[in-house]
Amino acid sequence: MVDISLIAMATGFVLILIGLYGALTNGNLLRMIVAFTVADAGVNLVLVSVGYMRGRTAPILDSAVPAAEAVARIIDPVPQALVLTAIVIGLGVTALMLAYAYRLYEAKGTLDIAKFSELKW
Amino acid sequence: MKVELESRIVEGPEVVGVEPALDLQGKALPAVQPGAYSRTVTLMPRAELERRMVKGPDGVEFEVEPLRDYYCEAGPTVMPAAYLKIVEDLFNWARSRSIWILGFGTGCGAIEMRPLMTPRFDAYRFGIQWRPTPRQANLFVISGYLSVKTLKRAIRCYEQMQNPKYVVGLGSCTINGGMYWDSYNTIKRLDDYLPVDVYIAGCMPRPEALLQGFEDLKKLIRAGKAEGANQYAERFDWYKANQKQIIHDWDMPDYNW
Amino acid sequence: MPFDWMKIPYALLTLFIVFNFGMLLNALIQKIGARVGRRYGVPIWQNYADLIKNYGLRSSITHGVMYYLGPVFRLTGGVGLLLFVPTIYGSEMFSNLSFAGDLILALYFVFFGTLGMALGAGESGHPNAAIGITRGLSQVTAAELPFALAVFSVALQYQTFSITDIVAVQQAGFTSWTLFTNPLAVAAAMLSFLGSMMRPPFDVVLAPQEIPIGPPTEYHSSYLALMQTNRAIFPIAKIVLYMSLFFGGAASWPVFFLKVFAIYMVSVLVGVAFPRFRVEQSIRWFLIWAVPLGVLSIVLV
Amino acid sequence: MRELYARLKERCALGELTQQRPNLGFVTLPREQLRQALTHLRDSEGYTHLVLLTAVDWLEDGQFQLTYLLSHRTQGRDFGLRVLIPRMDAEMDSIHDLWPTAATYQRELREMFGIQFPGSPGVNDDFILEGWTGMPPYRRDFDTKRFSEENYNHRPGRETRDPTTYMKQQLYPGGL
Amino acid sequence: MVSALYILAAALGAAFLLGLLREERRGLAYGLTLAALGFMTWVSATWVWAFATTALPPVEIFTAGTPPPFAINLRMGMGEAALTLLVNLVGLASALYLKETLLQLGRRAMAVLLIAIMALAGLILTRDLFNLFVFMELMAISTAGLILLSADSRALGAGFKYLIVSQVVSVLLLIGIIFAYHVTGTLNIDGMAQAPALLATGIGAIAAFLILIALIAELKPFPANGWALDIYESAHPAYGAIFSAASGAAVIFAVDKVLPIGGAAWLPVATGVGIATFLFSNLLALPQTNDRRLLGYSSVGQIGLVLAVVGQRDVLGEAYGFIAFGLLVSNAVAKAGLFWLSGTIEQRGLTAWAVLRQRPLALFAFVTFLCVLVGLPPFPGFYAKWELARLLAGEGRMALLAAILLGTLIEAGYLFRWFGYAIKREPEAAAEGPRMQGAGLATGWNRALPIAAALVAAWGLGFLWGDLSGRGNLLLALPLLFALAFLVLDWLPAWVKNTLAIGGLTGFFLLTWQEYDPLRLIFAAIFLIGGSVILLASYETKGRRIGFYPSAMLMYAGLVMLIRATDAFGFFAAWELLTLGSYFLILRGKHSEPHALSYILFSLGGAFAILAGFALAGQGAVHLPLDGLAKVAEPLAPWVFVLLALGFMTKTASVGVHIWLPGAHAEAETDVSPMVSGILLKAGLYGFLVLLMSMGSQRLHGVELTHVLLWIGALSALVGNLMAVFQEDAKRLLAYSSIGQMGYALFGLALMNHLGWLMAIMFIINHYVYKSMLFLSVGGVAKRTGTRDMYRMGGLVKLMPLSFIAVLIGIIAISGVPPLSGFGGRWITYNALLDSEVRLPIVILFLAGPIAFLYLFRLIHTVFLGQLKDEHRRIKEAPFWIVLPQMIYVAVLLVVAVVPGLVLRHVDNYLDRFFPQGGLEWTGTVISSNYGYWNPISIMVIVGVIFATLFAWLLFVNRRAQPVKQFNIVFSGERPFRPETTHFAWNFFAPYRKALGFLTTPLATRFWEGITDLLHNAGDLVRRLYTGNGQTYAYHLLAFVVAVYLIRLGA
Repeated sequence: MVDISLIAMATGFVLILIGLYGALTNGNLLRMIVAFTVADAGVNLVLVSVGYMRGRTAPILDSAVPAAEAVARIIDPVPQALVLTAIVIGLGVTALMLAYAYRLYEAKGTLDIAKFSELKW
Repeated sequence: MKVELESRIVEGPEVVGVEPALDLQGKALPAVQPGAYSRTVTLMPRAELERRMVKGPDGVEFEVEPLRDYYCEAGPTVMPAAYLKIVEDLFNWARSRSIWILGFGTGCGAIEMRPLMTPRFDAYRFGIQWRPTPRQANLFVISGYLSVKTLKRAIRCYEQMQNPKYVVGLGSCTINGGMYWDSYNTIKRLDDYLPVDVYIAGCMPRPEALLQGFEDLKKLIRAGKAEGANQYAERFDWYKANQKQIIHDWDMPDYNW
Repeated sequence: MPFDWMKIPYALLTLFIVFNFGMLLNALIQKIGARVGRRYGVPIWQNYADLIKNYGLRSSITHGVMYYLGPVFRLTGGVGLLLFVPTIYGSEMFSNLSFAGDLILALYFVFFGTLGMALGAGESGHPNAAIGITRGLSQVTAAELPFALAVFSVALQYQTFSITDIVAVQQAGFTSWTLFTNPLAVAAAMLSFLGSMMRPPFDVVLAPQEIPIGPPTEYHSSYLALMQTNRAIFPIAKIVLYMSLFFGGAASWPVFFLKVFAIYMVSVLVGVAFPRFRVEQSIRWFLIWAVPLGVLSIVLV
Repeated sequence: MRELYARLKERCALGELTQQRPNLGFVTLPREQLRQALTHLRDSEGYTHLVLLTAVDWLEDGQFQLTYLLSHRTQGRDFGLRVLIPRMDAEMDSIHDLWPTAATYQRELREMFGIQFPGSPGVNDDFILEGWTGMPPYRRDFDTKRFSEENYNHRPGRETRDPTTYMKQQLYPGGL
Repeated sequence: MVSALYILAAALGAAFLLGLLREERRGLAYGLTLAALGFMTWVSATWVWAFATTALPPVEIFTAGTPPPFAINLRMGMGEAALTLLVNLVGLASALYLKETLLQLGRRAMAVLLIAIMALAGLILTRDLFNLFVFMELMAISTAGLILLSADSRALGAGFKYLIVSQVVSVLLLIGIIFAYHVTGTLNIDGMAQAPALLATGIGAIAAFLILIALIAELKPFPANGWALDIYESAHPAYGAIFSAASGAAVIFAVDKVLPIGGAAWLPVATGVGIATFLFSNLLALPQTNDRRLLGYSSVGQIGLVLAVVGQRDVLGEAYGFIAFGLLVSNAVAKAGLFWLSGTIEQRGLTAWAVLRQRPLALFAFVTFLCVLVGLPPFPGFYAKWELARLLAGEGRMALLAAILLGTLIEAGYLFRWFGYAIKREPEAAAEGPRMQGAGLATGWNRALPIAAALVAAWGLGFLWGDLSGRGNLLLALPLLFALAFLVLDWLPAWVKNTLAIGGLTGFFLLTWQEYDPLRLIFAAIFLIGGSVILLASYETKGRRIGFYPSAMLMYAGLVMLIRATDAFGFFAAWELLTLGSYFLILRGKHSEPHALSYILFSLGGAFAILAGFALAGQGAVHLPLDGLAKVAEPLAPWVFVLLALGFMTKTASVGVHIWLPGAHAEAETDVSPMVSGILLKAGLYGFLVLLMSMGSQRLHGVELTHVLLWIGALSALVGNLMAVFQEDAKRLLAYSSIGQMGYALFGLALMNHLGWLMAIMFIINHYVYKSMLFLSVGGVAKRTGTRDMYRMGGLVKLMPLSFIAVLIGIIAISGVPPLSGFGGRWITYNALLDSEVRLPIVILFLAGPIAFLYLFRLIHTVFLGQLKDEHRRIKEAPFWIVLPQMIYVAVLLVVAVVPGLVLRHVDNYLDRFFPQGGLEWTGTVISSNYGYWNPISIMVIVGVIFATLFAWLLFVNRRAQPVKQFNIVFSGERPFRPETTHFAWNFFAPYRKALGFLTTPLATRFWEGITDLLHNAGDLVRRLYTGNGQTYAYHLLAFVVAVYLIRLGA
């Protein structure tokens, strides 16, 4: 039986590739942002899947998982922490990109990335 | 009348009444002449000899007067012979043995000078040779007719030769105009303009005649009688007046050093 | 070093002999040229008459200081060159002032007169003078090269720059002349000699009809006389150099006269037979024909 | 030559053809058509060389006759165009733009005949006569003898002999 | 000491506080921002001070109270402290610089700025990989925010492109981090580095690859760096400063930290990527016309260079920090300064920087930054480069060294071209009416202050690096200090400075002359006393002559330091100093901009060859005494010889590398031409002397290298002389003649025998004297006539007799005609030739000899003889101060002509040390060799007597001569028309051109032009890669990643 973490990881990578492919092939700013969001999701999925251990529980120390047993019962908490941070950061970046896209559209009335190439060479 | 660019000739519209002219046979030409010449020409000084204002590299303007600034203004002086008679005799001997002719053929007579260099006549054996520059020559052979235009050059060349210097007039044209006696443009008497030592008559004189003429010149030199240069200096004003009488556009200093 | 004052009259004696020899020789050369053209030619004393006449001219002009000094430079160059080279081998009397320097001094002193003359002619302001000088200088750069190479080859051969020493080696006999021991160098030098004698085919510098005799076109009277004096001395002085380096030198005056005459005749013979080269033609001629000989001579020596 | 004349006649109003030699002909034409004819001859007929440009003074008719002589180099033919212009205030169009050498001829004609060529380069510069102010000497109403007598010193005693009689006397003193 | 954590805390806290403030309280907000940045700066400064003064070990900071891997830890060490100080300082200064913008945009912008600085500091401090990622994302976000500070609307696009790239990078980084963590079980960088085996294979290797490539991608490697260039071009210059100086430094430090986890295999990758980036960025910068984009290319390149150095850490050992930091701070200081400067300039073209001419101090800052960037002494980059070269050569990594030097040369090319524009060109926008003072410049104290700070920092760091180098601080060298003092004294009138300068030069000579051996004494005398004599002519210039004295004295300082140098470092430093000084001097000429550029390029190229040569010779040894060159062993020695000789040849302008000289010498000012010709050229000969003295002759592939030099010398003599013949410009003629003369001297040295060297020395002395004299004389004439074209002059002999005498004497001396001193040179030459085995080059030398006559005669004839022109009729003699040195030279030439032994005898004796055979004999007045003899006094007397006698005779015969004027010449019966048409001067040697003109085909010029065109066109072509499309940039990035991966696989 295939490990769920592997499935998750594979899905994650597929998402990343889809995301990157989308970002690299779509000229529309919004589509690119969406594509990057997809890729971000994929990354996050991979992150989580790496930290996953079969049969263990979330690394939340509460009554269900006393601190003393934590090491044996919870999954690796670090990726969890990382993924949380990464999600936050991804959110920030996505928001910033959207803001940029908005202002770019305001400036030129288009969302085509190829139109924003005054700076070159 | 329109003045051409850079032209030194200004033409006026004045109509001159023309007297009845004679043609070459002496017959009177028709009195009423359709299309008589109706222009007069005023001579202007040559542009390059005119005074001009010039700006120096430092921005200061000043006047340049070419005839004064570019030419020596001094006149010719009579040059005394050597103090010692014996030295002057030696010099006269050397002068007579070393006659350097200016290579300037003024007219058709120049063609008779060429044979002198050939084996047939070989003037070199008499100490005669040709120099390309008046500075080094001391004999000026006016070889034939002299047009007014050439006279100007001849005067310059003569004045640029060094004292003592000799002039030989070659052919009838230099004596009385010869076959050009009625020409509007050749001089008739060379000795009005330059001090002539020897005339060689003929039209043309043969090389033998030339050699004979040179021998006569040598005798004059040896005898100390060929003082044309000093004569020119002495009677400079007379010569100059004669020259200027026919050279209307005198465009050089009075004496060309 | 104590100076031997007797050298001065001796040197003047040499000068006197060479001057008269040169005057006569020049006339003789003219006469030979005339005879080639089936003319009678000038009298043998013609040059004296010309010289006296020019000194005796009453008037002269001057264009400025350098113009005035030009002929002085020229004649100083000639006289100096003559006196810096020992004329007669083995004779204390006619070793002149050669104590001042060796072959190289003579080689470079040649230019002294040229330079002064060029400056003097330049100050005359006459364009033909400048044109003549440019031609002369241009030609000299190519014409002197084979000579310089030949001289160097000879110096290499004898391992000395002392003219006396070079002559001494050649005095051993007819076959020890450089002409036979180093023929390539002599050939190069003699070709160069043609170029330096201002005779056809290398006389475009003077070109009387084209640029009325070029550099001296403004010179006359006593200036010209000084230059004529130089014309009697300078070629001889130069030939003395050739004679000493290549043709065994001269141990006595008769040999001297003979050899100088013979060497001079080389340029005359060529001169009467060939028409004039343009400057660039003569430069190419020297570079193509004479320089390789010189190069070979220093490589093979 | 006839063909040439015929061809030229199609373009310009020509006078009669005067054929002096098989390879030399002259024709007179109006002044206005000269340039056209010259251009045609030069560019289409091969008469590329301007041999000379000269003038004849027809004093009695009050006209100058200008002759433009052209040459065909390869065929060895010459063709002259003649133009008559009035003597009074004589003026002619310059053709220095067709043949640069024409400028020199025109300069000479200006000096010797007083014919003006406006626009020709240097046409008013001295050519032979430096400082000449009077009537141009080649005009037939110019009296050269009188000019000479008035302007130059003459050496007295000059005789004029008729060469034929003089030589007869010299060679055959006894008479024939 | 305050914990380093407060750096981050202060920024964060202030950013939060800013959020609490009301929008209107902008002044307060701005004060708060400045305070926070000031505090951060202070903290890092205290740390730097602590590390610098005490042997403090690096301090670890555990954020959660536990050591890693259980918590994030930070580290504060010397490097971290210094870099945070740098980042904070740049941040503070930029905040100051941005005053108007920040006040206008309000607290949010300030908060973003604080966050950006905090992120950079964090990037430097953290030792945790994920934390690193977080800081990088913070940096990205804040960067994207700060880009919007710009008024340039195009910045929006640039920001978005950046975000795209940073998204890709973050994907790569995150995946890498998580798998690295997965493999090693830790996120601590040091922890990972300690488990290299885990990261060497399989997933670990890929993880390490992803981490490193992501970080490297942040460094803007070629070609994945189009986005960065767009940012540089469009962002606010203050942000450009941060982006270049701070971000670059922080990320490169991060890479340096993380690199160990990849293991040693990653070092070559870093080097490769770095050097490729360095080379290509500089290449692509060549065709740039936008100043900020140019700076961007340069920044990218410099970071690439540091990355390459990072990759070489394995061989650099202890010097690693010194080198890497040296390069890093050089770039940081210079770029920050330049970006700030660019903010004061309104137009964007390179020529727009000409407005800086209105502010000498700003101009000084500009040139300082350029020198810092190129790594010229006395700045840190110079020391760093020296050490780098030394160590690289010691390890045999010559290819890398060559690449670095080539890149630097290209960089110097476009930077100095830019400087030339700024000094010489008119600003492009000059069309709109008269220019106002300060037009095109936006200044203010808040802008000036950061620039001034960068300026001070540049010099301070120069001093610091000099101290750290352990080689003697250049900034403490007396000559250099003397030269720099003139910077401070520049407000004085010129004559005061001139007196000071002359006093300084002569004084220094008097103080030190006993320390030199005879050879060096000659050079010292030429440099110092000779320099003083030429400086006499400088009294002629009135006013203050801003910039002249510092430049001139810098050159003299370099020259003096050159002869005083005992080791390779000192020699090289002096070489660069004199090059720099002379470059500024040459640049002062009216039309000298392109020539000065080619001069500095050839000189720097030569200098780099010298650097490489010394490095190769030293084989990594810390100190290389100059005479240590003699000990260099066989396989290396010839290469060292070739490199050094190449370097020196650029200075002596030997054929092939001579093309800079004519323009540079001809276009220089009147008194500068003799300096750069008579004096500066001798530096190259001195180099050759040192080289040949210590290394002797070497064989490479069986070719005797001195023979090659012989040929080069002879060909230089020929080509120089021949080119001189065809010049119309008097000063160009003299300049070409210098090439020829230097050829002679080189030939003499390369003969490698006693007399050959003596000849070279003679040429060195003579050339100094007569070339200085001629340049002054011609300069004086040019000053009076207002032209340098000889055909426009003529007939000046009567009006300028003294100048004429100088030229006359000079000509006789050069041409070697007895009795003047030139003859001695020829005499020795012939004897030297006879002494040697050389044959064929002699032919060329002999051919060159008489050609000198041609140009010399042309010089004197067309200027002084012939026909005087209308407009020159009232010309006066050259000014007194220009004539005075000429007369001194005339006297010297006459004295040397009569008693050459005065100098030569000592040199002759001294040379016995090197060549015991073949010296000269000095008996009484006679000088004799093995082959001949020569008596200068006799010659002088004999020639004098003959001349005087004949002159007297002529005077007697010719006493009645009539002086005439210039048109009284026989002119074939005609009268000269005008002087212009009578003066034969133009194309003077037309027949010679017909015969030998083909030899003057400018092959060398074509060759070098071909190379520069090739570089330029290549740069122009390659930069089309950057299409401006953000997506393309992402492709570039992926392609870069894949390419590096494949290369890694292949390796």
